[in-house]
Amino acid sequence: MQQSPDQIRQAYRQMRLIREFEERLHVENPKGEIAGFTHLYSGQEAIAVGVCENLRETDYIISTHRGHGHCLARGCDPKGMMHEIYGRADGLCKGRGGSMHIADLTKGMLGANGIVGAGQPIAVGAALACKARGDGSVSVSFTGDGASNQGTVFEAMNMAVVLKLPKLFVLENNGYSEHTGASYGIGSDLKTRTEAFGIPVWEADGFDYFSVYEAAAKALEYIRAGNGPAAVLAVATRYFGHFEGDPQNYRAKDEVKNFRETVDALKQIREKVTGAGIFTVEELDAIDAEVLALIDASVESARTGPVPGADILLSDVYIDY
Amino acid sequence: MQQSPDQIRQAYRQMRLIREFEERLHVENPKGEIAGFTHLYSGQEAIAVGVCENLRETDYIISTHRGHGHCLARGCDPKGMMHEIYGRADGLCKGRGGSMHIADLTKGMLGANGIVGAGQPIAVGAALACKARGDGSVSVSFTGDGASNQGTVFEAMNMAVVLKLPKLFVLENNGYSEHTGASYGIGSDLKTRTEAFGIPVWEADGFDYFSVYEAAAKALEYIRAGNGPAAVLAVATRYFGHFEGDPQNYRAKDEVKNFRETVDALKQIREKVTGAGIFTVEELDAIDAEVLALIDASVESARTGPVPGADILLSDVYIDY
Amino acid sequence: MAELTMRDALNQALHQEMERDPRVIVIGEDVSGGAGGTSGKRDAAGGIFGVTKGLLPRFGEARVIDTPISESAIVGLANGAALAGMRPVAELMFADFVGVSLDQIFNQMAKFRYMFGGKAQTPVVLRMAMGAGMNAAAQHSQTIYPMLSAIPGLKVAVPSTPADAKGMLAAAIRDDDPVIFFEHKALYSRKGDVPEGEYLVPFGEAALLRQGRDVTVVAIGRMVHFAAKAVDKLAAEGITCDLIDMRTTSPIDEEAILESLSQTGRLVVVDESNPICSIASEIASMAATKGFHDLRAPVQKITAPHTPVPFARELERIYVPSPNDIEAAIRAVMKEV
Amino acid sequence: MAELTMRDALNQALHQEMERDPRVIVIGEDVSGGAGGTSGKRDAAGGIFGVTKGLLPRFGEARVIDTPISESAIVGLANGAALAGMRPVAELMFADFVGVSLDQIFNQMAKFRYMFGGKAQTPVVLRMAMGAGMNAAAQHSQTIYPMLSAIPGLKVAVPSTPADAKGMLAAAIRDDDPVIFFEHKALYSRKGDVPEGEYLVPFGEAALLRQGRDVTVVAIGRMVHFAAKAVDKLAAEGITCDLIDMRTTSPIDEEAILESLSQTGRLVVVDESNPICSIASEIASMAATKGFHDLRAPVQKITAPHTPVPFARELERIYVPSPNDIEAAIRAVMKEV
Ligand SMILES: Cc1ncc(C[n+]2csc(CCOP(=O)(O)OP(=O)(O)O)c2C)c(N)n1
Ligand SMILES: Cc1ncc(C[n+]2csc(CCOP(=O)(O)OP(=O)(O)O)c2C)c(N)n1
Ligand SMILES: [Mg+2]
Ligand SMILES: [Mg+2]
Repeated sequence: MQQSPDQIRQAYRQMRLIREFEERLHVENPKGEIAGFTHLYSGQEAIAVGVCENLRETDYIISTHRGHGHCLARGCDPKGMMHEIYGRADGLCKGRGGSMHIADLTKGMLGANGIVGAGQPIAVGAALACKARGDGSVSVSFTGDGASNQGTVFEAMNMAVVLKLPKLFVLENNGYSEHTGASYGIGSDLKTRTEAFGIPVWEADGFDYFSVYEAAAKALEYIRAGNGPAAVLAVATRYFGHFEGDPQNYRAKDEVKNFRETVDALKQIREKVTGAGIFTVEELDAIDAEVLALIDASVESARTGPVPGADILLSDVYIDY
Repeated sequence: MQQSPDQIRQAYRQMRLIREFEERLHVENPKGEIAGFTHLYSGQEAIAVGVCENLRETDYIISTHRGHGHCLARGCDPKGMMHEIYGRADGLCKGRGGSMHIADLTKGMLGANGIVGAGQPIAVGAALACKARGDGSVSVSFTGDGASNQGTVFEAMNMAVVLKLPKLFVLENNGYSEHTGASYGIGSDLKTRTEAFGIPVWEADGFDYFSVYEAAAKALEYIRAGNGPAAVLAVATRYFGHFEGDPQNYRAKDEVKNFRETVDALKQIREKVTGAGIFTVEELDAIDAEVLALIDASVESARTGPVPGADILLSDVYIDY
Repeated sequence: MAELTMRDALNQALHQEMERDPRVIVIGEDVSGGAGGTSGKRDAAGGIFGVTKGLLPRFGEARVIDTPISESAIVGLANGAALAGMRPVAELMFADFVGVSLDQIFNQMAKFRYMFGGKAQTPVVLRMAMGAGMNAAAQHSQTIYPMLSAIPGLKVAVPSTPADAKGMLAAAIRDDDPVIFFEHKALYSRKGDVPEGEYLVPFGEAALLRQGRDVTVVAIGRMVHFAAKAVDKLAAEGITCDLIDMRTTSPIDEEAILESLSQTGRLVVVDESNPICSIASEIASMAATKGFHDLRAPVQKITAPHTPVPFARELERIYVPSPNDIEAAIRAVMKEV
Repeated sequence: MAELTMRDALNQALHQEMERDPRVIVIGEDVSGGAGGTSGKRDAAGGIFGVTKGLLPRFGEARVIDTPISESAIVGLANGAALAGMRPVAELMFADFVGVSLDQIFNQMAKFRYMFGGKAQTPVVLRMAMGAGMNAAAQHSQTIYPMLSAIPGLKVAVPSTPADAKGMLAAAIRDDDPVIFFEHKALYSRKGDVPEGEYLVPFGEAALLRQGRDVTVVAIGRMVHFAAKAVDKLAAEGITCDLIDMRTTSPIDEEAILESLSQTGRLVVVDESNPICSIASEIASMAATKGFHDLRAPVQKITAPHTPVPFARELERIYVPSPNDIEAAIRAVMKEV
């Protein structure tokens, strides 16, 4: 815990922001106002935030179908995101993308992506641009346990090594690939497979912000020193179904409850920072209240945001045609 | 060398057959009668034959763009192949496939394939059928060093492990992927990468028939015992260009000459079996002469074989439409 | 006859065909689900749309095969198993995932028989869910049957009713050629009468759903129902149409369409795909080449616009051709002559 | 003007654009070659068709990037680099390899801008060699521009002359939208006059290569030259044609085609692709929808048959549309009216 109180406050707030954003979507979703597939990130907050708190403005990240956490951790506007999820004309993507395609290029956030395994080669491409700029920037991709079996991910790993690019692979093992356990689809294990490509792996406890932060810091130090790609492997769980509405027949009854009660990322960081006397419970509660108000306001305005029309349907297919 | 003289004679003949087939194509090709791309296998004979001599009738193999050696080693008819390469209506594929697509399903030969990395998942599928039949059959794919970087190959490896299939991966490192050295495109190394998927690797000297035979025997024993996939990694070289006509600017001047003069597969096996007193030089020469006559006759008849017409163009797109 | 959803009709076809032929196997991500899970329950998913539910308990893990997320390997697995004598029904989940598996579809399964001199057969059925209607946005809503219908060697089925879904899936499984089988997501819960027991719908035979004098309306998949709405509405006004459900886009039942056109002289084609190189274009071009002398008015192509599929409800609604659009097109061709 | 092969014209465009803009990079398998080889020579290949020859010595390894055989990653690399501000020219070698990289093309580069609310730009040029003529058989000879022209968000260039090749490649590199750039293998060694220095051919503007009264002949890529043969032969007999080289199949220059059709009333479309959902179908459908009132005879579509590309010389020759086929089609439309 060698971070400054400001850093820790920021990290805590980001994690709380993700948590409240997602828990609130879980409440709003059954009401029927939110269309499409929604994949929630709750349970994995420490991973997105632990990695992104290490990043610089000029770095890039690319996300997955489960993108809200990464977007928020990277600094995307929660209100713009909420409007997008509600399909509003003033959403971050004008209502054309929705939950699965939130992006903010101005923040170096290259998008959530509905195609499992598609983001990794793209992030390798951004790493190529980073290397060309020579300013020490890196490019980060997030990859689920299930996605780790997609051929494109292996290609991306090898390519990053061959071209010796500043690329961080963050492997998030949340135990499931849709309705199937992670161990079923991965014939060996993630660490061995990644290292075999020539990529050193730093392991982290995906429920513990400090553990992820430190693993990412070491991996990024290695990368920024010009050694080529590295990886962080973090294990956690997802608190909700694969998508909103998933009955989760594949999970033991109290699995999530147990995680929530023992290793929950928010619970852990609260206990650690109050225990170490860095913040009081009241100070943290004040952050929580501020975040909650922000989410309330975001949902409120998203529910009544402007509906997109034909002009939005037909524009931006090309820049110039 | 615990093989019977009959086995060794057969292996020697197969290797000689491949060598003569290919060396002859190299001579015929510049004459302009052979159309399309021709990729020659000379230099790697011990690999195809060392593996295929271990196989049973019910096993399957799938090949690459460089398919002649595997086809011959699996028992495809040299004359039918030659007719195919010359684009004849009575070629193995009626002149529709050519060098890159020679197949003989009746021999369990699932085809040469023009798409690098496509054969491996297909061979995994054949392994699924083998497992379902429960008769101890296996399915074998051949994969070049260059092809080993294709995402489909990694997917195939993981899939074979997950489904615990009787699948042999034969990795042929001939030092080049087209005009690029193998070491450039493989960020780490073939053995480590393959093992990391949970696939044991038996290494072999790809110039030495006995070495390959024994490695394949061990790998196949492991597979047929129901342990799932295994691999053989064999290193050799190709004597000719990537395709016929390749000026090979990327190769040191005497590279091929050195290999030919020192470790050549045919030279080695001749020395070993005559040295061990299994066959005399004259006996081997007689095999050579027989093979040469067969190739002569094949080229002769292929040159004047029947030209395919519109009926062949338009048939077999569907079985029934 | 029983009233079933398209989902259940497909499920029934799979059960019956797997019962009939032990070579039939099912392969894909979460086709049963629950493997490696902590509840101990298998068949936890039964396919993300429930189409393969119950197959695992009935036929076991050797025939109902869950896979990692590796679509190239899934289709490759099906191709290889088919070459070696099995009859795999592989699932791609969303049709959009052809992106990561196209090679095994268009360079492999489609071409084996031809390239290998007629000696291979690849009786794969590749099922995939397609279409807009769930606000699943640009990467989970496409109707890519035009792309795959263009490929020689593939057959392409696009059923619009539960009965056709059952009969065409059974026919696809028995077909010795590879078949791409498109299931429209917005039709899974739609009900209809479905014959019990063995039921086969042959490929290449369009269905004439309405008979009329004035206009030939050709539609595909979900668009068949939208077209039926428009056609029925106009019938009340005395404008009567032949409504043709293509059912398969490879082969195309040219005869049915040209025959109808020779009676009506007017053609409206409805296709949920993007306009360029669509099946709508193909049918319109057929009219311009083989049906020209019958054609009395410009063909009307009703398709989605040349844009990706948008996310928001209101955007998707105007993206997808509507019964109103079809009605307007029919009125337009009627005005012409 | 200098007389250059299409290969050299393309090479010149790459040199000039890389010189002009440091953000332009070249990525692909063996685009230079020789890496990891034993001769110590780099630029040993310069692309398997020689199009990228000399770029490595001039611009260095940071801008001319050889890759492993990983096409998905190659296109992904280009996509990501483009999102991050570079202007990559990626090479797929053979167009048939879209099979292993389609996702990065159709779900990624084509859709970023739209999905991301108009905020992304992906100025990738994806070069690929296409077409029959080298007896490269079913997996190395396809002309898949119809498939890619159908995808909203992509622009598609199919040059037929060295000058167009140069001008269109330069324009593609400067275009802020993703461009699929098709190079016909059988045209690489064909020569023609090419303007020196900066030369740009705008997208969406067809070229009128011959002017005539009787028939509108629309052709693409290599077929332009075959069509010219037929058109010139018939001109001697007094049958004169407009010969339109489409140049880009996305966007399509509708105006040029419809304008010509309004003069001639007869249409022949020549496309080396398979017939179903082809560009030939698209143009014929345009005639049936927007050009119907001008059309005086059935449209003639001249395409390859609905088969994979065969290997043998004699088979490939009858697979590819010939000048004779085109001539016969022109005569056929002339007979009609
Ligand atoms: C190419 C592709 N295949 C399949 C899917 C369907 N799919 C979406 S998420 C998912 C599971 C991903 O698991 P994992 O990578 O572990 O991420 P998690 O959902 O656990 O965050 C699957 C199979 C897809 N979107 N894209
Ligand atoms: C998907 C795909 N990408 C690229 C190619 C072009 N290509 C054909 S062979 C080859 C090199 C293969 O190298 P390797 O696997 O080592 O086999 P070798 O040629 O050495 O036998 C390449 C790049 C192809 N045919 N298919
Ligand atoms: Mg997961
Ligand atoms: Mg090699």
